[in-house]
Amino acid sequence: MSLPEIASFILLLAGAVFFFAGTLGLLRFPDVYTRLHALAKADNLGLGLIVLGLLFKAPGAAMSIKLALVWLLALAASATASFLIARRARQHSIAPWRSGEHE
Amino acid sequence: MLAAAGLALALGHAILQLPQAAVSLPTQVAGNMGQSGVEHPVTAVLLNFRGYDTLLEVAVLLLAFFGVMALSQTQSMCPAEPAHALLQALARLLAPLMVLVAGYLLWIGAYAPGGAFQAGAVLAAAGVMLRLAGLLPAWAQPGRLLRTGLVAGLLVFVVVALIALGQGVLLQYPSSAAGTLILLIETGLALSIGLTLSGLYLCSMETRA
Amino acid sequence: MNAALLYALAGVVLFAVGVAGLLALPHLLRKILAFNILGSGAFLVLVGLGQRDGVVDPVPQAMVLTGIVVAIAATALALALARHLYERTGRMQLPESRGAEPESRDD
Amino acid sequence: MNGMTLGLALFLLLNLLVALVRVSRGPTPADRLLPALLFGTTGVAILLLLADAMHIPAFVDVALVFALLAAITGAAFARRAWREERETDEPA
Amino acid sequence: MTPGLAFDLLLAAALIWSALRALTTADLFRAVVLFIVFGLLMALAWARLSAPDIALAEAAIGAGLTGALLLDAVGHLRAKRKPEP
Amino acid sequence: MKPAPPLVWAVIWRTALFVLLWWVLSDGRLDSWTVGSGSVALATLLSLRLSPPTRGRVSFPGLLRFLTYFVFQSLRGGIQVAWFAMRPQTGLRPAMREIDLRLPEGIGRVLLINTLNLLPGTLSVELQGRQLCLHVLDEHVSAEAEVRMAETFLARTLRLELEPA
Repeated sequence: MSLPEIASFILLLAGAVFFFAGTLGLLRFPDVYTRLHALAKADNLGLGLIVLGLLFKAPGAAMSIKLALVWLLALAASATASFLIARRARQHSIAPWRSGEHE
Repeated sequence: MLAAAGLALALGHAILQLPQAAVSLPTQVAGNMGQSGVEHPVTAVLLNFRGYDTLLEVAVLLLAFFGVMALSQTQSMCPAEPAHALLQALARLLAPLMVLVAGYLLWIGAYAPGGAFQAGAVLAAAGVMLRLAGLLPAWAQPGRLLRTGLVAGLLVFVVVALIALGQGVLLQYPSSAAGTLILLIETGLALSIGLTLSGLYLCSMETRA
Repeated sequence: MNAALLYALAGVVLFAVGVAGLLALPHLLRKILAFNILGSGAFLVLVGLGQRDGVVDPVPQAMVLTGIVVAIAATALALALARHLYERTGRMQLPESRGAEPESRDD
Repeated sequence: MNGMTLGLALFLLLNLLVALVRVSRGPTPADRLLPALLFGTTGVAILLLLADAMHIPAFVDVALVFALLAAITGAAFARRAWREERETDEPA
Repeated sequence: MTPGLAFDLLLAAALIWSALRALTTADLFRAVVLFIVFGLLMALAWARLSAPDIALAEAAIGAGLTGALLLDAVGHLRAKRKPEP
Repeated sequence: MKPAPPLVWAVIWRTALFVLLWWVLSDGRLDSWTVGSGSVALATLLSLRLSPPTRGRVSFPGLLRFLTYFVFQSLRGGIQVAWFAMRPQTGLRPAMREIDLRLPEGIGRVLLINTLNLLPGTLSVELQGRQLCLHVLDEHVSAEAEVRMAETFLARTLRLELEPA
């Protein structure tokens, strides 16, 4: 395996770890707001790392920018969607969980 | 429940027992690709070899749309609360991108996966997005322009078919002009599929009292 | 076991699940979901069987493509009809299944 | 190398399916929707990995479409579906 | 077992499971979410079947239209629910 | 010389952007421009219709600095959430905070909210007037400092004046 291939693989692996963390957060975190944190941050970082890892293998500049574009679109979508859902949750007066309460 | 399980078992058995097909469709398609005017086999099948399927499909779409429209008019409408500025900003950013991507899918359809259906679906999504952000009015009564757009695909298809009929068989294009004709038809199709699909949503959601 | 055949078999199961749901569930929205699942199963069978010997076949793929668009149009129309019925009668069931137990606690 | 990329895709699919537990656990409708939103990121990642492993660059376009339309489900939910004041909706 | 086959098996099982749950779960909203997930999983299945055309269509329709239509219908039912007589 | 009206500049900039995007999408194939020119024109028209041009201008050094800050911070944000998620005890101490924004109304605030959602420990929940309601993962960390920092970077990028707090 060449050096770029190794670097690419390490990045892909790191991305998968953050996806795992995101899923873990989705299952373990106590309320909808904290789960949205997990979704918006860990998963987007994971996708970013996977895109970065695939950039090493991309055949040309156009493909590389296309991959980056996919990441940017996913960022915009999840940032907006998590705001809209958090806002709606607050309008439905869902109280945020406080430390010390039962998880 | 038991009957469903029995059905699954019987069908599964039938599938596993199925003999190899006598005629190999992939070879036939590959053999005729030269005269189809496009390089992507799925597009060739959709618009050239079996064009009448696609023609009838657009007709079905229009019928469904008229059905939804007829149902939505009998009900009262009330405006929803205005969308948040953030959602509006996202829609303003994404809708032009969706149009661009739809154009891309339309073009790439001649060479690689993509085509009028996918382009139409993405266009429809742009309509849905704009409606959700409150940037697009509801479609109570489609105006003349809208109606023309809706039937554009069908119209272009029929016109091209009639011209071709003058020279031979229904929906068999002369292979020299097939590429251009298919692009023309696909543009009309994408527009009218996009309008119809977003219309299905735009009309059906305005039914709350 | 080849992947195309595996998906074709999954399609058979989905088809059967869809048929059962379409017949057995009284709630109209469920019927619509079941109808879509049935359709997806049939599409999987078509494409999966078409390429079980490993050669990608464009003909079933093109047919499924039209099928998907027709299915979403039918779904939208069915939803509009179901809503209409709901506005008129306050129920989400067909008149003939009124004797069955109502699935009114649907949330 | 292909095997490894496919293996990662498999791992991500597993992640996605485990997250579906949230659909039944809830408790609020928003919690139930979160796994569907995961397709905006995890689904896109799986498609990108598949494009690389199966050598079909068209899957990058599929991923692009996924990412482009990912916001619609969330927006439709927030604007249209979650309307009631009651937030706990366990089946009776 | 190769990772590819494992992926296919898991995906097929997930398709069937989500379809079954969408039809059997008691909560209507849950059913709709599971159906949306089913549609998106179908897009992955088409990708594995080397049918990117269908994957594109399924992704565009599944992410852009089906979800919006069904969520709208659920919201409509909830908003209009009359008290039980 | 009079400065060019914003409409002309907006048309030029947006067309250039969509041309670049089309080039990316079509992988630089020249035969794509028959459809491409039409699509770019449509996209530009729609974009002008949806978001009319304003006088604001983007500062490129500011944008570069903002992007560096953003990438670094979202890395930190992801690691922090992953750390909370993988610890045996999550140790979350969430709280709600209300902060008055200093950025003027408009695109700046929209970008700020989106940025905050990807920054470590903050999730915007509501924006009413200039008051932002923020959900933070750790109540001991000063959310205000994070917001001020992001505001400064954004203001430099968009050449906006910050209002007094």
